[in-house]
Amino acid sequence: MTRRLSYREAMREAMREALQNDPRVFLMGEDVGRYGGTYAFSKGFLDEFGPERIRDTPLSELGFVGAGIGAALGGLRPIVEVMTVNFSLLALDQIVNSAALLRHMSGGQFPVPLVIRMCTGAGRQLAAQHSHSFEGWYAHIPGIKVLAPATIEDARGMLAPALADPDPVVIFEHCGLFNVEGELPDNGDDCAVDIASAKVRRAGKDVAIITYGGCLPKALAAAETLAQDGISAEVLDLRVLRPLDDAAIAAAVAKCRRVVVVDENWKSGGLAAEIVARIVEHAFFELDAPVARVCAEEVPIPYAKHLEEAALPQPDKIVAAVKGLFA
Amino acid sequence: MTRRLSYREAMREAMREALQNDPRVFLMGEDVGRYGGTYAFSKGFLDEFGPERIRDTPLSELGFVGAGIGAALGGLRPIVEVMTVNFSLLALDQIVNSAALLRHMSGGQFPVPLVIRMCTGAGRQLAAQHSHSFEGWYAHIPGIKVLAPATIEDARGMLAPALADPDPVVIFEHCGLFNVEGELPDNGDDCAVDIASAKVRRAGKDVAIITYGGCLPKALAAAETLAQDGISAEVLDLRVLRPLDDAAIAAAVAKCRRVVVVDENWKSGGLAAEIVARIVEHAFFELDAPVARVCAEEVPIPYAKHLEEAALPQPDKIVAAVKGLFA
Amino acid sequence: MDVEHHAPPPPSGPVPWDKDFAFRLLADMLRIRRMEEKSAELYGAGKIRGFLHLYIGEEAVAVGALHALQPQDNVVATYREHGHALVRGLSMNSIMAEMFGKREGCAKGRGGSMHLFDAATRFYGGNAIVGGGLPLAAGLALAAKLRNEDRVTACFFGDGAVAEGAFHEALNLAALWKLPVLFCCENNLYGMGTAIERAEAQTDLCVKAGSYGMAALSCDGMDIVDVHEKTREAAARVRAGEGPLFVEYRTYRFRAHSMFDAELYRAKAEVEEWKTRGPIHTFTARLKAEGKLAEEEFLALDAAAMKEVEDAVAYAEAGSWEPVEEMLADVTTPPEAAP
Amino acid sequence: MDVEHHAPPPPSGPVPWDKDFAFRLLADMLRIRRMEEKSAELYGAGKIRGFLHLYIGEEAVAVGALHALQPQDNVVATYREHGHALVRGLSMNSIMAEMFGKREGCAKGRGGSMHLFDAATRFYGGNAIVGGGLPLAAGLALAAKLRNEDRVTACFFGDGAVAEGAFHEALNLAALWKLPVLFCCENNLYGMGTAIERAEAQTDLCVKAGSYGMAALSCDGMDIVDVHEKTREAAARVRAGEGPLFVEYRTYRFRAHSMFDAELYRAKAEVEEWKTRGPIHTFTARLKAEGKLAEEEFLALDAAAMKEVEDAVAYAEAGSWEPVEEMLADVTTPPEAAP
Ligand SMILES: Cc1ncc(C[n+]2csc(CCOP(=O)(O)OP(=O)(O)O)c2C)c(N)n1
Ligand SMILES: Cc1ncc(C[n+]2csc(CCOP(=O)(O)OP(=O)(O)O)c2C)c(N)n1
Ligand SMILES: [Mg+2]
Ligand SMILES: [Mg+2]
Repeated sequence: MTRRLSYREAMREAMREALQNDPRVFLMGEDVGRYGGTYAFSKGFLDEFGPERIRDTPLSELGFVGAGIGAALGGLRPIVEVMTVNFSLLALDQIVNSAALLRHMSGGQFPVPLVIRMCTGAGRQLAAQHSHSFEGWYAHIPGIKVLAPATIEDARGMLAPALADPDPVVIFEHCGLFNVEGELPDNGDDCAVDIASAKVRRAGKDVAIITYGGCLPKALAAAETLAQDGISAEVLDLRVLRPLDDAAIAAAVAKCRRVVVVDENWKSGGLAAEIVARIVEHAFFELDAPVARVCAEEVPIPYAKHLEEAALPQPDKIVAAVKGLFA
Repeated sequence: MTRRLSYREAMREAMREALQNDPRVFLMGEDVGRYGGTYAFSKGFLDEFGPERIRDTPLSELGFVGAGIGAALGGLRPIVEVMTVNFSLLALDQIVNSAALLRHMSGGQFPVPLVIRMCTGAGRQLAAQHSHSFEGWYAHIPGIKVLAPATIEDARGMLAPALADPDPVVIFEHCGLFNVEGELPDNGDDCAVDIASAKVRRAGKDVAIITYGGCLPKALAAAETLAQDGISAEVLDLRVLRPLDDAAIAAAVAKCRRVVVVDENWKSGGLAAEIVARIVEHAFFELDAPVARVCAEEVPIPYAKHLEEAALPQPDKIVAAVKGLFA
Repeated sequence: MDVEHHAPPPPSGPVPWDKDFAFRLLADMLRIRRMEEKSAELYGAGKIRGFLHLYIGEEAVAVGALHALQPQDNVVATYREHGHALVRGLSMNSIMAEMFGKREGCAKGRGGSMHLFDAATRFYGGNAIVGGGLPLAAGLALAAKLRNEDRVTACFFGDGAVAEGAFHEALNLAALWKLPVLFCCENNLYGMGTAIERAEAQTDLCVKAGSYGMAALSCDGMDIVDVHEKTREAAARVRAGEGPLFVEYRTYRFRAHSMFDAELYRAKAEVEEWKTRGPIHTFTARLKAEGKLAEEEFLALDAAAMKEVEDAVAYAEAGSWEPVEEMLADVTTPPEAAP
Repeated sequence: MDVEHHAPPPPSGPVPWDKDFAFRLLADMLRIRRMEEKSAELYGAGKIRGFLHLYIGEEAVAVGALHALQPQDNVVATYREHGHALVRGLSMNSIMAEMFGKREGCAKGRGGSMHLFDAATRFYGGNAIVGGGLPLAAGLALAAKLRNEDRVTACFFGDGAVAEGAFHEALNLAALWKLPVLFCCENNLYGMGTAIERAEAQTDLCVKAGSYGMAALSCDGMDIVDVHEKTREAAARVRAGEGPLFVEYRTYRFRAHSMFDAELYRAKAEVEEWKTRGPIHTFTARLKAEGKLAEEEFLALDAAAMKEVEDAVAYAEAGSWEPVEEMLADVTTPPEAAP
């Protein structure tokens, strides 16, 4: 038995469930309440859970993220929604210097059980200031866990374990996925998925395309095209960006011996670089070709559609990168 | 003819020269004036140049960095000192979303000729919140140039070209270098160095150690040790972290065929990962061994001396990494 | 709705301007209104994309305030800035082309609706980070001050921005250093769907300005006369070296926050009440009552505005796309061009 | 120096406390003073490293304020927090061991001087980012409020922090949501080398609190009686549900900002003037004048403090180093321990 729902509905259901099951859970962020959530993720929640638990905040990213950290220290289980990753730069000091460091720096006394959700990515012609992808930066920070649900199942199932995690968890939701629909196994109430492992989304043997989040559909599309040309591509969805699932990466490399890493970060210093570096460290001698990257061009993402498309990873670029490995 | 001076004196001299030569230049930051500069870089400047040009700011990193951007747009050539990279997180939104994007996003109309200097790095037992190294993050941002002077010559010579650059330049000064002394060729007034290329600081042939900033002395020390064991190590100082000098990296790889990359970022997603990824992309088939990284441990840098030392790259770890490539 | 915002009484008293000036301001309000209406339509048609924030209902603010500035002044605006750009002197053609993403746009089509720029008129954008423009404005004013230039920097931002740390830091810097900034707060009572009462512990924003020792004025942002007169006074004080000044414009956004807003957060009746105070028709009515404006004159101004919009759309349609090969230009200065 | 800061007149009036209570507060001031003096010495000897910010001169604030709190309350402090930690109930042993970097320290030696923590006494640190603790405090108070706990969160910070965006955002949130936070501003007139007149356009910090609609009190931070009485009143109001309250303690730092400070930014005479108002000797003098304290009693308290310091140093010396193999523990919860 399965049921069909959108990414948005899946995340919404997950939040609703969390709010119903645990009185310590509350949702806080800009326009989560009266507005119904910037992307309508929390529409109706205010009526259902009231303004104490569905808490509209002023425009104060540093302040309310910090307040979320304090609330977590104080015994609650906040879900803090930062409208988009773009604005999270304003809160980064609190995320790094308080949320991530506190547990260790206090000798283990103060874990911070906080979930921060944010929309990420480009593709909607929102121009340079609203099209960032800083997952690679977040994945650099010891002390936090970073998730990137790319499927309906993960949008539905990652929140519960994230809330159960005693440490801060940052969840990146790519804006291009919100309306994607999919089937969910009808497991009754148990939708939780693991938040430790990467997952093969398509099996293949000639090349491994390693990606996550908003690039997953693009990688799958590229794999389809490649199949028509007789190249069997495996698509590995990282799912968890910190800590990375080294075993899954190594397995994909060992199996396919050729790898393309795809993400939407600017290429230099993006997450893809880390994947390449790890492959080199752990599986260098299993490679039949250099590892290629398909990332965003190193440019402020432009507004005009044709330029935005040109600036971002696309299936045809992935296909070309794969073919380059066989040249 | 040479003369001897410290890194601090070199940077100080460079600032003084810039202030003397160009009335558009001014220095702004926390405690640059009355206090004499947190690290005494600007001691005496207030008397010499007055409070308009040696401008003490309130504790408002986002505000005064943004004001620096505006002042640059308004026709000045600000040197904005952010006391340390740790506090720069508070200003990151302005650096990314204004300084770096403005020129492109405005269709080329608004370049931002701004220099931001900041102290970076660990090693002085300042504990987790005061020991960050985010050069890798800054090197990820299109639209800015990132410099890391590691020698007296560069501390003296990088500021002038940075100020002449029409775009934002971020200069990272590693706190461990300030008291290092060295000889400077006595070129009269012409101390400027290029801000485009990496530089070989020690020639070798068996392994290339690629590094920058505060790790350069450690890499050189490791090279000495290796020499005693019959391994000839080349040490490449990146100097410019964005844009990277691909040709110099490729040359080092081609020459030595074995590479260790050393930096003080946390390993996952640090700048070293980018170096590895580029080597794989451009010089994969010239490698005789996987590229190794020696970076900071993935831990909030602890206060206790023995732990801090254990958390950071050290010559012995570099030596071990090099030897690992020959095993 | 647990908070209500009532519109102020309609503006009254004589319009203290000659016909020519009054017509120019009325014309500018109409130009904005017609451009915005067309933009909404074009958004529906898919010609304009991304986020589109309309200024309808707030026209008196940009028009009244910007006509109080001088050509050498700087302007810093937000993502709701089409009106400001237009009144500041950008051609409607270049604005429309920008929203179409065309190379003929004022940012070559790279910026879109939220990022209009123009060096010639010292229009520094177009900033999509709420509060992001305030520190920039302080810096522009610092440059003007250190260079001894006669130049006021006007910085527009919304009530929502007041909660941001950037507001606090920028106002303090500007006041501390006595910088020639005019902080123009467009208080339309909502930041997206959040009423000011749910965002600000202190809703009297002039009190906040006072906490930086900064002089503050409040005006009826639905009344172009009040807006212009107070801004003129404020700009003169800033120009005279009094330091920064904070002006609150109490206004209202008639349309949704952006094109994605279901407007669940405010009562229809509230919107309707404010609409009866629309800045264009109340000003028109006053001019007519004073015998300064005839209906046919109004219609002519409106027709001219509509014609300008039509031309701008045609211009934008006829525009070209920046070639993909040029996309990377201007990320930084090319090395050969650097000194 | 282009600004001067004169010390207030010496405190006067009767000490409204019984001998026992007065002695406890005096003893705590002495404990801090002796611990700090020793710390400076140990810094010179290389036993304590990193940054060390002494509290000498400001003891009346932490002692007077913290004695107005209850055990269930939360405390958030800065990098100048040895005194707060000690008065809150951390053992001097664990503080000294922490500064030595020993595993027996209150943060296992990982935090050092700037990062003292103690879950048992709800001492949330120790924050080396200026202003960083304020949002945390708002959140702790939010948790207390939502959980219906009788718990005040006291948040200490300096005058320098007031310019930070974090201050603005946190004060607004706390006032908007009526959170039980006591904002304790230790106004020692300098943020590092920057006098408050060069950092704040409005130097009356209580006016700033008012801009969030927040009640504010100012007190003489050199007078432990004033500190304690006002803080007690303030804490009671917060506890009663009045919402947050801002308390300004006007105080002075007798020593350098940290161990690296040449103190070029203030006149020696200014420091000397304030030293005549030292919180320990003025309080001692008052108690003596009232006949509540004999010299030998004072000496006994002081000797006890010195003995405690001596013991703490011995304890720290005898402490152990956290094994390098354990360094990575507690970065995150180990997977097996996670639910
Ligand atoms: C730092 C930041 N946070 C959040 C947003 C999303 N956002 C865009 S506009 C807006 C509301 C701003 O309200 P206000 O300042 O009152 O201006 P108005 O839209 O009413 O003109 C929000 C929340 C943003 N662009 N930047
Ligand atoms: C965000 C940030 N910026 C700068 C610093 C460096 N710094 C440490 S303490 C200090 C002065 C703070 O002054 P104040 O808040 O008045 O506290 P005080 O030291 O006087 O107790 C500065 C500038 C810092 N730690 N954090
Ligand atoms: Mg608004
Ligand atoms: Mg202070």
